[in-house]
Amino acid sequence: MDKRVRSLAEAVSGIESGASVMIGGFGGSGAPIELIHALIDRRPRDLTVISNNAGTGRIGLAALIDAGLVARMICSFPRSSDPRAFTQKFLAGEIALELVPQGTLAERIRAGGAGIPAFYTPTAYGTELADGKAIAEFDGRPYVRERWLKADFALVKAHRGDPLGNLTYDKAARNFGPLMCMAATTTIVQVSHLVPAGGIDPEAVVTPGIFVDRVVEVAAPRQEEELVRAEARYA
Amino acid sequence: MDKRVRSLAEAVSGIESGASVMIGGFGGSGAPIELIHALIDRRPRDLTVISNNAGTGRIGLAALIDAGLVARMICSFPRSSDPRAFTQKFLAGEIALELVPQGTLAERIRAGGAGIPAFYTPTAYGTELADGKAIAEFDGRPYVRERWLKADFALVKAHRGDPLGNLTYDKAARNFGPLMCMAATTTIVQVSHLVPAGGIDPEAVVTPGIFVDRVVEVAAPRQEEELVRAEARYA
Amino acid sequence: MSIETQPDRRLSNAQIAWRAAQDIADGAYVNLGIGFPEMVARYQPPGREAIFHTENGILNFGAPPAPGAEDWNLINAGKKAVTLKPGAAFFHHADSFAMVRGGHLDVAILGAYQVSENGDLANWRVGDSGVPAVGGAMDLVHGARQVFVVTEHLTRTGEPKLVERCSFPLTGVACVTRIYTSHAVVDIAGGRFVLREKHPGLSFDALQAITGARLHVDGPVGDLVVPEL
Amino acid sequence: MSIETQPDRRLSNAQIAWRAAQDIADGAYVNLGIGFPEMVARYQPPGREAIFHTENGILNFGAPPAPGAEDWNLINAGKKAVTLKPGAAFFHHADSFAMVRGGHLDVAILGAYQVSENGDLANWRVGDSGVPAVGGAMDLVHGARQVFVVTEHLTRTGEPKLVERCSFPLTGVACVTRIYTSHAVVDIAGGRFVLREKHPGLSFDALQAITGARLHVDGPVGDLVVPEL
Repeated sequence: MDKRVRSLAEAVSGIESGASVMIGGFGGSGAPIELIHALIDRRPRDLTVISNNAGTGRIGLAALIDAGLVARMICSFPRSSDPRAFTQKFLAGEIALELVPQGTLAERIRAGGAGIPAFYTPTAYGTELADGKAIAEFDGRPYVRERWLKADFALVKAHRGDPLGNLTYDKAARNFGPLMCMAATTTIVQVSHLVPAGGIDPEAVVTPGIFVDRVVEVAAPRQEEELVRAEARYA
Repeated sequence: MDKRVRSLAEAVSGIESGASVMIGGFGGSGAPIELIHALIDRRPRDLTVISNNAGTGRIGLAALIDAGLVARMICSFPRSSDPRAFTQKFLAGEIALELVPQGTLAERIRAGGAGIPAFYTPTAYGTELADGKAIAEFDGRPYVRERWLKADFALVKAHRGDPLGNLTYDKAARNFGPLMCMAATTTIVQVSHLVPAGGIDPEAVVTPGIFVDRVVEVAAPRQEEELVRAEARYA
Repeated sequence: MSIETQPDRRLSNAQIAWRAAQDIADGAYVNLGIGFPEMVARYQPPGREAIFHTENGILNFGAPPAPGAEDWNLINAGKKAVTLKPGAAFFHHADSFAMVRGGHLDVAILGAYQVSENGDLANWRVGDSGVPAVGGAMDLVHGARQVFVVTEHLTRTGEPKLVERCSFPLTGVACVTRIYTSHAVVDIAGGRFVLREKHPGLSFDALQAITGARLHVDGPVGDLVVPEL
Repeated sequence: MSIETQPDRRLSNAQIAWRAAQDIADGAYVNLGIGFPEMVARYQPPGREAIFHTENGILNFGAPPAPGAEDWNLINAGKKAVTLKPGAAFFHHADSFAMVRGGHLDVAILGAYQVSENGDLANWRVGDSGVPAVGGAMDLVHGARQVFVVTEHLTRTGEPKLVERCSFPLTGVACVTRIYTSHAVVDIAGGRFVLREKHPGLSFDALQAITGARLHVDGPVGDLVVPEL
């Protein structure tokens, strides 16, 4: 059981046009910049991307969008300090948007990973984001029915990882990572520190390896926030 | 913010007759023996107990049942190496049983803690444990609708705890503990090691303190399995 | 009505935040919305310490770090760098919103475009143009035991923000429990605005005149007195 | 029919477990039911290593510890003490059943009272008396990509366990994918029993005679050959 792959290109192999891809991160924390750039290098088209935000600046998810590779975004907050890439495509009608409340987005992804095809939440009841959704009352209170979210691939950034795919994260960069690992057919993780099997305390494992398919070491990963402040560009 | 209480009696104060009580543990691992015995000392009656098993031997949950304090059990596996206490009450018609598949039990408790009033699962479809439950089809496959489970109190055994209620567990004694902490109005935890705030690495916290109301240190907790092998009795 | 131009009759945002902070109990679990609500953290009364939650997976974070000492993996929901207090915890987004939706937060504090007398909140979108973005607001309003709004009493163009019925898209239905404005403290109770405190420089009638729905009185109305900030 | 008394024509439980173990790929995630299915772990072919999951929150556990060295917080779903292999992980019950229900296990192996030709499984209860107990079986049969049953071909009283329709209470509907018995290996395909291997000492007709539903042949039928164990 060895899920290590040797290169970023190998890590993102098999992601073809039309694929759905979950991308971890909340703002810049947890954004798997190197995996995203390796994906851009492949130039798949018509991607559906599921991610909390829709990118910032000219790198990472924003660069993926800017390259015209994303047909549809499912996210909660497509705004950022520099949202040009998404905003331009959206206002030009070149990218579709499914807007999902953040907690519902997280729970739908978890449901996808946990085999729960639908659940009820109070969130968004009575708002336009519940339009067309089934409503049911429990104990006298109305709830909205939401469906699971799954994807063909997940791109996640973790802190430590072992060859079996066990993972830990760095502080608030954890965010959507553990959920997306559960919900994709093929989960691809870049780790800052690759350690041997047994190198992570079993008590400290955040994502058990069963949820992970490929692990690639990116020893000094770039941080989206810092790249944007430096006005970096994918090129 | 100091959730520490000084005694087991204080820890279980307020649990009155008719209360619903979640009790952590899977077999003997994670069974909060000292909290249960303190609860027996209070002699509340007509309790509803939610726990994976229904006790073993003459201590812990089995002793609670043997004392005639439990009117109703919600559990997945009311059998054990020495199931006399529950078996006798059940066959005498003195205790009601709601049998729930183990994964559904775990998910119902999590749903209670997460504000999800109902969800769909493939588990138990077509079996007698789905009798009377709503069925719905998603993507051509039938699913059973299940409701959340909440309780007035949870009794949980953890390994380390701080005054804010942050917790870690010991190996597979984790099991239902983190879920039950989420789903009870008042969560009461016995910890083997009480540490100062900051004594648990924020990355290693399994149950964040927001889910915990009272923490009591039981420095050398007894282990159910060992007590049963020693034929110990609550007295 | 030129109330906006009379600074002595309205609270600054800092003063609104200060007033809201007085109602947060010691040890309360609190989520502060992005922007204006974040100011509430600065004004915790002496001897009280709330525990702050941020949607992106931290409990018990503290003040911003010194400039240059930011760790961009240690941020709040507004993507601002924060620090940790002793006893902090990290968790993933599903656990974070279990805390929110599951009723584990004592208080959520949000901004508003409009609040209606039955507690409906509109705070995420004002029209159909531009890029819509919702974030965690729709979850927060249905999870916390108390949902506070901090807001100017009037829009910049002088329209009431407390209204009979919201005209902007809703964030949540019947969810707000208390409103702290530049002019008053108002509870939502039984589908009505109930005035609890008003700026002492303002008559009830003057306050009613700048409020878009009837203000009810049910018990004493205190003076909204705050320090210079 | 006296097949049960002819040990040369039936496999022992160890041999059934051995045969099932040959179908587990290297690196597969596997959950073994309590009791007989646990034996499968002993017979992993050389060079292959499955990763075992137990419902109570461990991935990658290993053999039992030496007597006296048990840690009763380190147990499997059968409450037996286990050890850890390098790269193990602990998790809570909701995450554990997310692995099960979410389709992350490659194989679940269970015992059976009855299996019907459409793959229904009955393995948790034989009547209305006594204390019912279900555990995780109903979850496991709907989560794993392959659901294997290991079982005697006949009950102790000589009744077929492979039947047209289960008479005992069901654990799951149309969930079993393959059955390893004391006499044969049978797939469930298209709502039919399809014979893949049979004990070489037994004719097809003799096997059909002790099977409660029609055995179909669809491709070659191999000899069920296993080592002495």
